[in-house]
Amino acid sequence: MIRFILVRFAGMILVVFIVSVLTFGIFQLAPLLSHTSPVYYYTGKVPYPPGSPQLQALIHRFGFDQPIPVQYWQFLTGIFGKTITDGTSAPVQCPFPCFGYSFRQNDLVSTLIGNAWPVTLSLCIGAAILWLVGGVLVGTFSGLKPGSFVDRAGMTGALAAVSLPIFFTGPVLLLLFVYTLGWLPGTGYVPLTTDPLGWFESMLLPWVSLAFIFAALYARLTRSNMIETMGEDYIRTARAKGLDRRTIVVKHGLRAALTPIVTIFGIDFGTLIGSTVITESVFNLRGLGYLSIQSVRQQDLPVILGVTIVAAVALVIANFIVDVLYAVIDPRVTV
Amino acid sequence: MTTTSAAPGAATPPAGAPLLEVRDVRKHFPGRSAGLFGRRGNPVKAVDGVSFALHQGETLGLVGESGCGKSTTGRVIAKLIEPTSGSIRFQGKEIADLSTGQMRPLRREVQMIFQDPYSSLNPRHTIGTIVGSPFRIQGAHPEGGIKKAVQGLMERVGLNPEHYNRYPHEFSGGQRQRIGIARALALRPQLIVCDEPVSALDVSVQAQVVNLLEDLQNEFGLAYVFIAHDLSVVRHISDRVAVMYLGKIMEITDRDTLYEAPMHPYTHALLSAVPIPDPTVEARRERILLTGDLPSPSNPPSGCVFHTRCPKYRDQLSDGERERCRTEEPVLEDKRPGQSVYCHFAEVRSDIIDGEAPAPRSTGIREVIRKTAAGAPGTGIE
Amino acid sequence: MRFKRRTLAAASVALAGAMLLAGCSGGGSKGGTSNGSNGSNGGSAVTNGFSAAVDKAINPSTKKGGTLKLLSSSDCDSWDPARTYYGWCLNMQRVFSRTLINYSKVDGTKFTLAPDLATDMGQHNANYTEFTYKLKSGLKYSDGKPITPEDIKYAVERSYATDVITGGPGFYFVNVINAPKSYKGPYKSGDLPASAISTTSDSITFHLKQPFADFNYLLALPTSAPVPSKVEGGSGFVGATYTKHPVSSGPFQIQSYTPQKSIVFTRNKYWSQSTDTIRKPLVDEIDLTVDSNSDDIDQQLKSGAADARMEQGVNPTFQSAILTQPKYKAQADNPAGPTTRYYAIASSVKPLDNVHCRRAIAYALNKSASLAIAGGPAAGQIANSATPPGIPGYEPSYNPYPDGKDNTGNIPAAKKELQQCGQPNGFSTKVAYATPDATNGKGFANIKSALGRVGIQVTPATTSAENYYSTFVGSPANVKNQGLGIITAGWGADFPTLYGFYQNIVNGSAILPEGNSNYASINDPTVNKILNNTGQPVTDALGKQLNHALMDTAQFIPTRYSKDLWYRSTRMTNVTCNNALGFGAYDVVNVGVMK
Amino acid sequence: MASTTPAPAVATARDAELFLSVEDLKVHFPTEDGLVKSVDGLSFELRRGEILGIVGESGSGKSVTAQAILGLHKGSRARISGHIWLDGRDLVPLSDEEMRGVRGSEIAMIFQDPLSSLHPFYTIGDQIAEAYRVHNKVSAREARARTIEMLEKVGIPNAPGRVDDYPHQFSGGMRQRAMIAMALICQPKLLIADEPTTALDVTVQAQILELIKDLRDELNSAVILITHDLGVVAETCDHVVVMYGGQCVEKGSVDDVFELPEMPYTWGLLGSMPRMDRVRQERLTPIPGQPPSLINVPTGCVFNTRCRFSDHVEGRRCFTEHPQLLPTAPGHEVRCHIEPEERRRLFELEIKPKL
Repeated sequence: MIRFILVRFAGMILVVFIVSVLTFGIFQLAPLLSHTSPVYYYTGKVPYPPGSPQLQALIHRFGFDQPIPVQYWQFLTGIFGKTITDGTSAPVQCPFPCFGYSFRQNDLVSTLIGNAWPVTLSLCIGAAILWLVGGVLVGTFSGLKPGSFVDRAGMTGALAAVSLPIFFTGPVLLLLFVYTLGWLPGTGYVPLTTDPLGWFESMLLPWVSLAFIFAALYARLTRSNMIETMGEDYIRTARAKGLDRRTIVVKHGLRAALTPIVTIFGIDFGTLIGSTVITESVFNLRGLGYLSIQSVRQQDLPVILGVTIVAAVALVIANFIVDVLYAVIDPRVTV
Repeated sequence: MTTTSAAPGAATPPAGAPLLEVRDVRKHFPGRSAGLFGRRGNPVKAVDGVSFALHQGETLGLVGESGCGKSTTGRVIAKLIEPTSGSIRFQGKEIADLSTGQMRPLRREVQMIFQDPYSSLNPRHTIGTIVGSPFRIQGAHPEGGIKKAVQGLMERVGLNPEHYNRYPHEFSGGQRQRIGIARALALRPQLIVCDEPVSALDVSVQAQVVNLLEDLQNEFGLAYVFIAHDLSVVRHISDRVAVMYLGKIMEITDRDTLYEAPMHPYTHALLSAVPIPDPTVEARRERILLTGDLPSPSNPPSGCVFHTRCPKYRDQLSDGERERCRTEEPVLEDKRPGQSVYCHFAEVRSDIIDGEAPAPRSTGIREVIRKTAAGAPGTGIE
Repeated sequence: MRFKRRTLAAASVALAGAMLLAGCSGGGSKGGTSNGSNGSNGGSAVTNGFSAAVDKAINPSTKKGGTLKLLSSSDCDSWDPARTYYGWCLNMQRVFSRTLINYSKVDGTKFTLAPDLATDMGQHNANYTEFTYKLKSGLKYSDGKPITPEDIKYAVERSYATDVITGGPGFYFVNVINAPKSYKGPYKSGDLPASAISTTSDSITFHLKQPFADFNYLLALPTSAPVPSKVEGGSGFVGATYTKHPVSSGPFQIQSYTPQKSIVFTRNKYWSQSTDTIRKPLVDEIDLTVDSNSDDIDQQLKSGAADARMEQGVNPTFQSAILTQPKYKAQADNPAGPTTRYYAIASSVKPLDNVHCRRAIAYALNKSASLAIAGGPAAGQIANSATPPGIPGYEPSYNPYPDGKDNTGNIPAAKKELQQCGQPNGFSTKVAYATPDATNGKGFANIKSALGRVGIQVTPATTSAENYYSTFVGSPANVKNQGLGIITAGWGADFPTLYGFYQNIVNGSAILPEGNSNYASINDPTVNKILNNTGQPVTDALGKQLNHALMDTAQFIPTRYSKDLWYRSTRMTNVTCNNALGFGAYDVVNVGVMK
Repeated sequence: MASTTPAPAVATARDAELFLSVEDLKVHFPTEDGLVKSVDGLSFELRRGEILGIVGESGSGKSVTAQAILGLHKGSRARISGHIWLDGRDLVPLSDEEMRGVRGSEIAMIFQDPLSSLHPFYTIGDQIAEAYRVHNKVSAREARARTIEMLEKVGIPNAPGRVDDYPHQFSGGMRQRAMIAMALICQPKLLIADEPTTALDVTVQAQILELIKDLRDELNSAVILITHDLGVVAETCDHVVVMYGGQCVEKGSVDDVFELPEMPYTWGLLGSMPRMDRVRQERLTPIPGQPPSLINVPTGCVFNTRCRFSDHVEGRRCFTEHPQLLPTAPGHEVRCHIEPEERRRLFELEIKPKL
């Protein structure tokens, strides 16, 4: 087990490293390919002419004059902490994990991410709970009686739900519950620590609309797993033992049917951390997704890198937890 | 492995050079890695020094418990997997270390039939496509076109040629196995490795398929390596039989000798375990029960690999003899003409199958033998 | 202000992922048809009505107190007065930043300047190279410290630190102030010598290296708003980070600011009405909330939960509701500001080196269809010449290339020009535009079919919005190499003078090898002369002269003066549009609220 | 564990009354293609201490019969009629919930593939203990002790150490022993073993069959052993039911049926098997053709499509008249239109020499 964890940990670091190299590379190469430089995004309306001292000064300030590998190396070593100075303000200490400084937003990337991740985490965890509970419930009842009314209703609903994108469901929910009925306050994030009820109210619709599409997928998945599992020989054995139906379904059926879902859930959840862009935009949440899209728009390389790495780490950690969890759930898997 | 220059059990070979000559073939799979620093575990010795020869038109039966390495041996012979070491000569040509590309011309000569006919057939291909695929893969152009050849094959194995465009799921288990046979037969091979070809079939269908295999052998002069755990079927179809245990051949000899005068204690146990569909015979038969499970092929016992479960070792041998079994590995060698046995204390027994020994003999194994006759004392489970 | 800057914020994030990276191609707002006129409203004392606030403050009131609630789909590029360049952010700066000179009238099309921190409009020498201003007495920052001439000098010095103070229009000062070439701003080079800017205890004198008659307009940009010398916003808020904590000199101060989320202004108790003739603040508090969901913004406007949207006009869906439903329409304004959409015709691309071929294009265009695609009358009015309303020389009656009564094109005239050009059967060239395109390619389809009528065949040449202005059409070499004959472009004035509108886009002596805003490399001696002669005040006559000369080259073919549709809540008082800076967004500093 | 195998006569004397009596059992499944008559009018009896073998090919209805006795079809769309008298109580009308109390405690079942029949995620011990606790109000500790005891009884070495193993950690034979332990932990009066050794090696098969016999002796249970292997029947069973097409075509004591089988299908089964105890035949004698569709069962004799001896019956009775299962000797019943003497003559002359 320890060996497994160490090996996986090394693998995780490698993955994150590769992701960072690729991200760094893409955002360095893309401007080169189009014969421009990210520096132009900092220069205002009328760019300084090439070769002008102003442009050179800017290029130097952002480190774009360094060879790309050097820039990357500085970024990499900087993760463990460095001091950042722009020559005007007092030097800023950038402790681990330091992803550098966003000159666009004039803040440490880690601060920006630190402000954003509680939002995204709130969003993802709440939505995950909703979609797991909803999806598994619907899927289980559907899967227990395939072809029944419950099944057909559930699966029709699921089909409809997977076909509805968040940028449709989100505004519709807003229109209904906020603008028309006025049951919920408007958009925007309320921190959990300051106002738990407000937090819940502010997150409810984002949770629902994000969970909607996933719940549908999980319902379908649970259903097919359930149908398959309930046909397994060991379910027949459980019946032959004289177990009651609830025990058979919950203890023997669900346990096996949900195991593959754990894997998918882990990956979905990990992926979600870095990809709630649309939900965050619709509901005006300042999470990682919004931060990432905003930084891409502004070509804010340090933030892009930071968010990408955080998203990669989240995904890798989720994968790792899934693997460990899987070994715990399924004794056949040895680690 | 062998001290004799000829392959063991080949003391009474049919005339002529063997079609297939397997010598000291080993297949070791890498062990699971263990420990913090990733040391490799012991390799799994699935096949550990197997030698035999097979002539044209001959059938060699390979029997043994699951995990004894008989299927791996079959796959190594068919070159579906590469042997770790050893020599495989086919028609006098060494093929053990041929690459996939070099093997291609020989592929048509060696075919394989599998146990589960359904899972070895692509469900999205029609029967015509499946049976015709060897022609296409080998780029062969049979006279009259592939379709005609395929329909001829289908007819030959007892399938309706009009079912050319049907899919595997439309056929029963026995018919699917016929499809597999037709596919194997397409390129007129010299040798077919049959891996449990009838194990999944009902007895009446099994009989049909066994008869078909025999007919095809007579018609085309095929040689078979017939892998099965059903000793009755193996007896019916084989000319010679090899009994395998933990990747090694325990005993190899011609069919009649093996079933009538087996020498290895493991052969005795195997044969005694096969139920006979005759209550009268069953009532008088001895059942030699093996204790415990198969040892791990990655960590086989020292000395004779069978000694941990050997009834003879347990009940009949003296301490000194046991010491020999534990420390000295026997060699597969001719104990009687044409009968090679891997045992220090091989001994003919003729009472295994029908419970009646031709000649009275004394055994000290009363305790491990159970008679199903009423009133006989039992010894417990194992 | 270039459209790119403004509309960067306009990307409607709610639409889809693909749209997220778009939004920089200069797409104006779209809308339905409108038969309401803009401009004058007859002067009657209506309290609301369509476009009532375009040229005057409506709902006059002296009621004080309350909170003004504003929305935007994005945060400002910067709250540092020296670094902001978005039109709506320049507008927001009026709330808390004062400058020596400022706009006293921003509505309508004629804008006026007035002394703000200065006691009068300043003194200048005869050749406009020396400007001296005296500060009013009793001026204080929100921390109670006095505002000194040194602070204004310091603010200008900051613009020289081009590596730190990025983004704003500070280059205007850098271009005109007589500073040593080696000067790199206060962080590296210390103070500017007195030969550049000299101060006394209550006055400041700017020394220019060349005459610049429009200097007061430069001062009206927030760029020179005073920044406490050396200490700026306090520890941790110096230079690049000043944006997080700018010090207020105006009637409001920043109470709290969460980037990308919200900014709250409360009254600056050290500001005194007696020193300020431009602003008459009424509300106690101004909240600006960033809401990434553009539709949500419109919903809040509709419901009255918010008073106004600052960064752009309303969304297309709300726009059509406004134009079709009287109750909404009465709350909307559709002002015209100094912005022109046009095609730059590159003379470096053959056969467009021939003026007749360019004129053929000017005649053959279908401006009427262009306007319809852009959203109809609410999106602007057809432009017959280059100079937009609000810029000296605006001349609606001037139409050198008459294109028919219905503005659908003048085919005979175009064919005649083609004859003269020696291309009687037309020619082929490319139309450059950025993708994704706000009109989904309809704009291109229109020009293709319009020019096709006279045999001019066009093919599209596109690139991403990010690169479009900087390197695609901003590089004369690329324009020539790729043969980008017709370049889609738009421009809004930084300040309402000829120089402020035209300097970057048509002055042939300021062409840059990259990041060039004179996409067609227009190099007309008359135009250059007028723009380079900055030593004379702006006059209408000069403006007309430039306009005529520019139109003569047929390298700048305007299609429309663009407009936005803005929506105001019923409870706002004293509300009017800021056409000078905010593209028509409401001038919120003087707004009060009822209830 | 040492015990003796009682002779059938002794068992009958000890517990003479019928323990299980299946009367005219029908299990029909409505499907889209038609009504599948998996079991169609099956009757047999079983006394305590007896082992009944049910043989037949795939699709003959053996497993469906077993599952019907256990009531596993309850709650599905299967239509079940007839009677299953267990110790004087008819199981057919019982609800699924009522049947639940019978399953595991009175009737237990072991299945063909022990690996897939054990839940992969629970330990062997948990799964066995669960079977005990569902019918006995005992603490977890007691159940565990009982589980270990059972594992020892079925011959799992080091049972206390293996009780917390997972199924995949057991070998095939051990898994089947664990299944047997699970089945027997509540001391059921009837044990149904559905192909318990088919997936196992012959050596392990021998062990498992011995175990079943020993446990039968110890608990005096009745056992139904479902298999396709006539050798297993001959070795293990007291009585045998030969099924074909959902019907019983021959039943009787093992000695009678193997000594003098009278149904051509039974002949076919015996002739298809290669036998180690006879002189090797050059060719096996398979039953020609395919088993019948259970949707369109042939009129007349269900075996008529594959029977080589229908010309030994006058007219076309084999194809028109459904033969009755009639006694041919005491305790030996056969479903065939051929006259009993003719059947015996055919067997002696044509069949037996080829076996």
